[in-house]
Parts: sequence; C-alpha cells; structure tokens
Amino acid sequence: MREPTIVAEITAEPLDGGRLSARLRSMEDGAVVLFEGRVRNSAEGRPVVRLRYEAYAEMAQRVLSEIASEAGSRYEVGAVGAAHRTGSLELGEASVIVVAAAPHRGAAYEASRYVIEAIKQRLPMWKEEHYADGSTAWLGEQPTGGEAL
Amino acid sequence: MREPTIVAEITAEPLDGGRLSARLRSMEDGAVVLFEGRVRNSAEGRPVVRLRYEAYAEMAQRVLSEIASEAGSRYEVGAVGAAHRTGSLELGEASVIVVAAAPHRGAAYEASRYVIEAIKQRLPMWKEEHYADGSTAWLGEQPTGGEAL
Amino acid sequence: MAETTLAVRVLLFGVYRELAGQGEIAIELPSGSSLAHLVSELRTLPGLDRLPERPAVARNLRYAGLGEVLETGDEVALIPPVAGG
Amino acid sequence: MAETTLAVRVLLFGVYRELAGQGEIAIELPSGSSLAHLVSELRTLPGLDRLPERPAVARNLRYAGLGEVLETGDEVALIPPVAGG
Repeated sequence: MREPTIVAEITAEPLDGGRLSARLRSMEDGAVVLFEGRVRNSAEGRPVVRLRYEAYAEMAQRVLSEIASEAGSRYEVGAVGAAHRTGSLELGEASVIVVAAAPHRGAAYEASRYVIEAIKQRLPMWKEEHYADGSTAWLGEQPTGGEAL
Repeated sequence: MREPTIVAEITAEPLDGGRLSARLRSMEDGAVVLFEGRVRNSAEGRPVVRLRYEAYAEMAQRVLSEIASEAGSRYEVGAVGAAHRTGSLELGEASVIVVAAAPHRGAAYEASRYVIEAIKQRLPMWKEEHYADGSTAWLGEQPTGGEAL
Repeated sequence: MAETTLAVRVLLFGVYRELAGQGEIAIELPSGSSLAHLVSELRTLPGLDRLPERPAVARNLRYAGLGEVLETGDEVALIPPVAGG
Repeated sequence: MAETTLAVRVLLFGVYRELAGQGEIAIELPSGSSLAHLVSELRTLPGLDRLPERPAVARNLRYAGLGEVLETGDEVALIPPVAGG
C-alpha cells in the first residue's frame, strides 16, 4: 500500500477545486471525486445574501488534517485533500472543497463522503447567515459531547 | 420541483471537468460532485501505456442522455452532466466526467454515483488497453441480456 | 404482395468487429426472422463462429431481446461486453 | 509548595462570543478544577448565564470531556454547535 498524500487547509482565500484536484491526482489513481460546497441563495426557505464563516483556526487546521488522514487510512486511496474557507462569502462561492483520488471509484467516493460528513460533525467552524431582510443567524449542529444553546 | 438541467456528450475532444461543473452549477445548488475517470498506468498489475475507446456513437449519445435523465428524475438535483471521451487517450487523461449539482450533498453524491455505475453497465463503449509490451486487449463487462465472448 | 425477405444492416464493434474483420454487414433474412435468427446466421460467417450464441444486441439504438422480430431497414448492433468509464 | 490556583485562557466563538461580548477570557480557578467547574464559573459572568450547562469544549485544541482536570496554561475553547461545510 502507498502512503496516501494528505492535504488540509483552512484559508481566507477563494478555494480552487480544480487546482487541488490537479495537485492530488496521480497516474496510479483512475478515479477522482471532487466535492464542492457552495453558498446557496436560500436556507430553509429564507433568502440568503451572504455567509460568514468563523473558525477556531488552529484547532480547525488540526481537526481537518485528522479527518483527511482518517479517510486516507480507512479507504484505499492515493490522496485526500480538504480545504475550508473562512470570512465573508458571496452567493455561489465555494465554502469547502474535498478531493479524493483512488485507483478505483468506490474508495474515492467513500473517502470523499467520509471527509465532508466529518467536517459537518466536528470541524470547529461557525456559519453566520445574512438574510435579505438584513437579519443574521448563527447556524449549527452540536459536536459530540455537547448540548445546543 | 425544478426541472433538472441535463447534459450528455460523447466526444473525441479532451474533457474539462471544471468547465462542465461551472456550466451546471447554480445559486440554488449548495453541493456539486465531480467524478473524473482517468487513464491509469496499470490494469490488474499489467503496465498500461495508452487506451483507446470505441463507441457506438449514436447509441452511446442516446444512452448517456437517458442515464443522466434517469439520475435527474430519481434524485433531487438541479443538474446532471456526463461526458465520455472516444479515441486514443494517454495516461492521466480523463476518459469520463460526471457532474451532479444539488441543493443538498446526499442527492449530489447519489446522482453522480448512479450515473457512473450505469455508464459502466450499459454505455455502448469499448476499451482497448495497450500494454508496455506492445500487446493489446479489449476489456469489458457484459450489458444486461447478453453473454460474454 | 408481401415481401418474402427483409434486409438489415448489422454493426460490429470492438472485439466483434475484429472477429468479423469488418464493422458493418448487410444481410437478408426470411421475413419474420428474429434477432436470434440473425445471430445464428451471422455465426455462419468467417470469424463470427466465435460470436456467443446469445450476445447483447441493440436494434435501432436500443438494447433488444433476441426474440424481437426484425423489419427491413433495421439497424442492428452486436454489443460486446461494454467497458465505458 | 503547591499552587493553590490555576490560570487558563478561555476562547469563545460564534454565538458564545456574542453572548460574552468578547472572544477571550482569562480566568483563575482553584487547583484541581475540572472543565465542568470552569463552565459553572463562566456561567456566572454577564451574558454567559445563557451558556448551556454542558457545552462542547476543547482543551488545548482537542475536544475534551467536562470531567477533565485543568492545568495552568491550558487553552480552553467553548464550541457552539458547529456548522462547517
């Protein structure tokens, strides 16, 4: 078994899925899955105009690296990469990208899905939705072990 | 429900996943999954130097459109696109790309997976592997209703 | 006056094309012939004796059962094991 | 001579930061205090009475159980419901 390449990045810069994908693919991997999460124009029926992501940056970097490494150990992949954006995002911009490259497609899909589900569950990252009517709200699920406000 | 956008293309030109993805995403879709199948440097342990894909072009175009439309009906997606390359491909080149864009990630992953599995099962497309030792072989699974040679 | 034969065009791909040494065959069969009859006839041709008894086939761009009856002008394709993706 | 208190730094994010009106609080507690003790203490501060009794917390960049005992110099973060992705 190859040791998989792992990339994890928390950044305020725009994300480029194509570039991360190009960086992670290799001649040994016949399947590449790229997931992109993008800012939608609505949330549970309310018109959204902008999002702001706030991270516990140092911990988020560590957790994102752990998540990508876990995916790299659990599935037969050549590379796993994930990047999450912070700060203010306009509609249509990517908030998160995940790339998994593998010899076979099953592992690429599964590793990719593992990473995005784990991000949703435990990346210390918060999302503030800004609505068309000027109001805002913090969104979230509770990570393991806690209780919602 | 929106009527999903459907794109299907059989082409001898190089595939561009980023371009297809950009064409299919919309402000209503928060999740985009791009699958890329690429030419690997080995097949069951044998070094591969090149692939050649031969299509029953007219039927392949019809079948690929059907597959993408089926995915568009079965899952809550905004767009499904698939393109398959024909002709001679070098190592690392993309042979197939599939894009699924959806409001939520589950549908994007499932639609994407549905399309690639259906392509493998029934797209009238044949792959000839060219090995490092100069030999070649036709690869394939049997579509429903037939018997392998 | 009813036709007594029908004429179809048969397309061959991949390994089947290589067996036949050609990608297209024009063939006449008695009226009422099915795809199964067509396959039997094709298997008498040089190289195509190695064709399976029940290959996958398409008729007019759709996968078809071997029991389907042919009509003049049909485009039939012999579909070797597919390998897209 | 044993220290009788410990000093930790508490980071607040998202909605918790807004409740507190600040992103960071320095706090001293009796030696041997746990994360649960810290949370109880924080809940006596202005705005933080609305903090849950058992919020998710991280200690030195890792999620931690509320029973964990603190040490001087620890960085503790209160983790509101996460919403990455």
